[in-house]
Amino acid sequence: MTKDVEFVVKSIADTALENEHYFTELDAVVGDGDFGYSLARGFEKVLEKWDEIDHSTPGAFLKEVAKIIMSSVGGVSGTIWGTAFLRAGMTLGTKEVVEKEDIVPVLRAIIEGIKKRGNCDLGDKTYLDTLIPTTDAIEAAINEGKDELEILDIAVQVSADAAEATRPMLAKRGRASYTGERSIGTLDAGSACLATMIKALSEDWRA
Amino acid sequence: MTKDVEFVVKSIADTALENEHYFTELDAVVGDGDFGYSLARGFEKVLEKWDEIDHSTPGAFLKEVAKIIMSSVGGVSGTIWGTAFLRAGMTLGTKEVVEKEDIVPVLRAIIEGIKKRGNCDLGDKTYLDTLIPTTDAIEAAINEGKDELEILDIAVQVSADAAEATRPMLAKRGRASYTGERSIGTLDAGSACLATMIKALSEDWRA
Amino acid sequence: MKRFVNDPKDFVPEMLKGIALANQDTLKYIPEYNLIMRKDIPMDNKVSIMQGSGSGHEPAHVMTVGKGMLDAACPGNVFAAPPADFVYQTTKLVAGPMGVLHLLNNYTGDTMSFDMGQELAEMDGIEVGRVVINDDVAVKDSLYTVGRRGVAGNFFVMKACGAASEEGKNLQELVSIGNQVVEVTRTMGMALTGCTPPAKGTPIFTLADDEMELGIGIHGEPGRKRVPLQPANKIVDELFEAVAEDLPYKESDEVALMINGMGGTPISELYILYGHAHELCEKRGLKVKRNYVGDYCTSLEMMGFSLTLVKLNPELERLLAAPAEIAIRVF
Amino acid sequence: MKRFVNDPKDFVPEMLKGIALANQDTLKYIPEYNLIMRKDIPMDNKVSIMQGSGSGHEPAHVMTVGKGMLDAACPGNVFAAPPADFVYQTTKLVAGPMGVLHLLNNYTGDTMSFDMGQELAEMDGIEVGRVVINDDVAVKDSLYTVGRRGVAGNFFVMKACGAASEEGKNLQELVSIGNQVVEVTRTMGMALTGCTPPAKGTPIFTLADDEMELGIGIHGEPGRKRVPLQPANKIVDELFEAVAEDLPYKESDEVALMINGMGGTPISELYILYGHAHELCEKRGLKVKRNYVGDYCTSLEMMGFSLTLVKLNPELERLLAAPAEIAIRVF
Ligand SMILES: Nc1ncnc2c1ncn2[C@@H]1O[C@H](COP(=O)(O)OP(=O)(O)O)[C@@H](O)[C@H]1O
Ligand SMILES: Nc1ncnc2c1ncn2[C@@H]1O[C@H](COP(=O)(O)OP(=O)(O)O)[C@@H](O)[C@H]1O
Ligand SMILES: [Mg+2]
Ligand SMILES: [Mg+2]
Ligand SMILES: [Mg+2]
Ligand SMILES: [Mg+2]
Repeated sequence: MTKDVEFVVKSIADTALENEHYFTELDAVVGDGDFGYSLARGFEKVLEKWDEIDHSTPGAFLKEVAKIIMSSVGGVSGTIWGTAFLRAGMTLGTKEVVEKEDIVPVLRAIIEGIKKRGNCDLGDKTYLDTLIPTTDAIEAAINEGKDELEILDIAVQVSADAAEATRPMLAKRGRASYTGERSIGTLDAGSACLATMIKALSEDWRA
Repeated sequence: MTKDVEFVVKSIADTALENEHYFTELDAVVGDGDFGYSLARGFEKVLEKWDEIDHSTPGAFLKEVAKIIMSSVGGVSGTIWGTAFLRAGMTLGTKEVVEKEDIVPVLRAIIEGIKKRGNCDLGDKTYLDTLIPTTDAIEAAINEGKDELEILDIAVQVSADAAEATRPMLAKRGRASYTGERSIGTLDAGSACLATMIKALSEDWRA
Repeated sequence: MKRFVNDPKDFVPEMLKGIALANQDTLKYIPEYNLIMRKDIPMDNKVSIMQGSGSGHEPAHVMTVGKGMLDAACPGNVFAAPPADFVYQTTKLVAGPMGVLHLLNNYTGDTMSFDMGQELAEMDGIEVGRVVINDDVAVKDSLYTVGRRGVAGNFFVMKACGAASEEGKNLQELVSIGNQVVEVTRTMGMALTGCTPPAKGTPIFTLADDEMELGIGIHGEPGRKRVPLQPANKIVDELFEAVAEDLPYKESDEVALMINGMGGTPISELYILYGHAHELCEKRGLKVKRNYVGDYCTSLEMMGFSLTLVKLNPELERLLAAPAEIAIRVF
Repeated sequence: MKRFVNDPKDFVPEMLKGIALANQDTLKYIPEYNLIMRKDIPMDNKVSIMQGSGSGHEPAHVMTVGKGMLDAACPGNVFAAPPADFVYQTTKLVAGPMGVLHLLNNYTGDTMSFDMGQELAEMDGIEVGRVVINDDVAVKDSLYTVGRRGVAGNFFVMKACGAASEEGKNLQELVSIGNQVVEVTRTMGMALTGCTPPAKGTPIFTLADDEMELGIGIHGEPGRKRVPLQPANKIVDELFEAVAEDLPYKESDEVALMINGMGGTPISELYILYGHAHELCEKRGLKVKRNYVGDYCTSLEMMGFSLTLVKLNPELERLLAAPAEIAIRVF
């Protein structure tokens, strides 16, 4: 890999801060409008503490990011993102360098963590509806021997389509689920957020 | 007189009911917006109890109207209108019929009553700023031997001008006085109400 | 108008009915006179205390009737003083041998109704005392105006007189206590939005999105100054300065501090305002011995607040701390 | 956004500071964890009770900390559950030998934070019990959804458990009392207007001038039905029917009836709504033994209300009537 885990986390954090307002608006349609604010405050903390974090290995780094998020972001987002970083860190263990082969296992571990913590699955109109198809596509691209930029392009495309595909879904988890039929027709905030982050990551990568 | 005291009270009551909204808007500019509502509820009560009222003499009739107003309308308007009808009734005493010569003494008695009860005088931006010039003009017209329609025309004109002339005044009494300089530029609600009632009376008279 | 009303004409009576239904053991509602009174009044050994004013300021005064505060409240319609006759009738109904104390806020309408009501009651041989509340520093007091308005500071007068009357103080003593409280109480209010009397159906005044109004009264009367919207602390700074300088409240004075919501301000924000006001007191060397945060004297659904300071002495502090049993409670 | 705020990021901390300054003798504020707790906690002979949830529902829960109700509240940001770490840290700080009771409203975010917070606390050897509140009949309860929300009914759980814990009841007993209250408590809410989280700066949803929303939650989540605006009594009819039919509450049941304001509704109107709700209870043969009218669990400055019924038994009635000393008070 030409870019490391820190680069990815930094890109995600920047995107969360830049899109605070957009993410909050997404959440307000059928949720309670705290989504963008929560993520922004959490990743703000991560950037604030960046230099204090243990950077010895990618795994240790991710676990500390997880802790910061869990102790500064509340509710669904705090726990889900905390779980995601924790699972990623645990999967990498004490590895010194992250390689292409690590990507899919890390993503699968994140998916399993979210399923367990969120008691949710594909079709519930959550992060998973974007994360699972995107992971599948990345896995296929890697198997086909695509290079890093090609993989990124595919991830951008698939995640954008997947997020868009949450529109007709009925929300079965989170605050949006209370609105019943009215959740139909709006993007899932979590999914749209993921797609935005992947797109930004792909741009940062090339910059 | 071709019309009696009951006719005048009925006309005033009708006007109060028809202009509830207008009077309230007048009061809202620098006051608290209860003026039209208060008057309307009071005169509504008068009309409701019309048949029960003692109609034996104009004086007795007016005193009962005063009582109804005072027991159903609160605040400045209730007390001022109650005082006005009471003073009018007391001035007429036990007279069986009201004549042209009675008009000015009745109006002067009302003015004195308001001055006393309201601790106010000409220039304070109250009813008096319309009532006093109008009374003066009526007195002059009667002395000049004008007939009743001519007198009415004069009263309509003078009261309209007098009400309009309250605009540049600084309110020194009532809720409007709290707004200080800002009361300048708006009509006094009480004065504009009087002008409206006199105009309507003149129309009813001819109808 | 988006509000919880049926026929606007029934606004006050329906509210009073609700209060009575919620307090059946202790309160009585007499529809003819818009009257809410304690069931156990009049008493032989207690001056009865009543307050009348326009409605729309709830909990003042119809929800502060109860042992230890008011014995009766006779409200008028929204923002309209009660008819003189209601004042008279209420006075008669609550009068016991020790007489009746009239508490009123200094407005022309209220004064006129209470003047007449008192005259009529006195003709019946009822002894009536009066305390006029005028704590609003936003209004210049002068011989040429009707003087300062009574606003949220009325709470302290009700509370102190209510407690003292439970102790058996006589009418003259209560008048004197009430006047003492008025003398050491100062308030100023402001608004972010206007308010809509139900019968009017439209706002009494409107403020642009970036405007606020300082020196507002409790009847939706516009204040004296319309200025650009400011952060919470800046607004508190301005009100505090005006209030604290007026008496003035001086270093090492012991005070009660009230942040009173105007009806549409969430309590979260009232505590934000309180926090800063408390710190300003400390900075000025005032010791906050009692504090009050919530809706005490409102303007319907207006978003706004007022800040009140009361200079305490041990006796007043004791009266303010005494128990009271009124409709407004949490559990 | 016309509101009393400084930097929106400081909304919650500044509110908490205000609460602490107003209650210096009894409460402690720990900024690191957004924590408000009783100064005299933990105690050896008392289970500690804590509640955590998003902010914006004040007085719930940061203003209901005090002897007889909560021992601590750890709120998150506005409408966001507290971070799991705050739940953990708060649990540690209040834990005494008799353990800690977690009260939480049934929302995914709260559940997740409390799950993790509890796990961490239990790893430290702290005994933790839990009562989940889910009184909102507007949400269909089913295996395929996250279930009903916790709304204003949480007040009754806090009050009953708080009173019982002062009597020395143990953790298991408190969990059982809490669950019993949940079982007999039902609520439904509605709104005339949306609300504006300070950090968002714009309303979370908007309603046209002639619209209202039924089945609203306390986080500004839109409800289930948007319908034309109705007179007050008609709205009460609809909420009452939904609530009363749900348990159902049956003839000669003794009940507590709560009309809870959403933050921007004047108390005058809450009493208008109460009056009609009380009459509907009587019509259905329900005996109203306790009543509650005011802001208990709000959505910032939203204009709206909820109606709650609680079926009483003598023991529950006793616990609800017990004294409590919390920030929210009138004098
Ligand atoms: N149970 C769940 N498991 C996983 N993700 C969820 C769950 N519920 C909601 N989400 C995701 O979280 C997003 C909203 O996050 P957030 O606004 O922080 O939640 P809340 O306001 O309900 O606490 C949704 O768009 C959805 O993608
Ligand atoms: N002291 C007073 N004496 C006589 N008239 C007065 C006095 N104060 C106010 N007014 C008149 O009353 C009108 C307002 O009446 P109203 O709205 O009932 O009063 P408020 O709301 O102040 O009780 C004013 O426009 C003015 O003409
Ligand atoms: Mg959300
Ligand atoms: Mg007026
Ligand atoms: Mg008025
Ligand atoms: Mg949330």
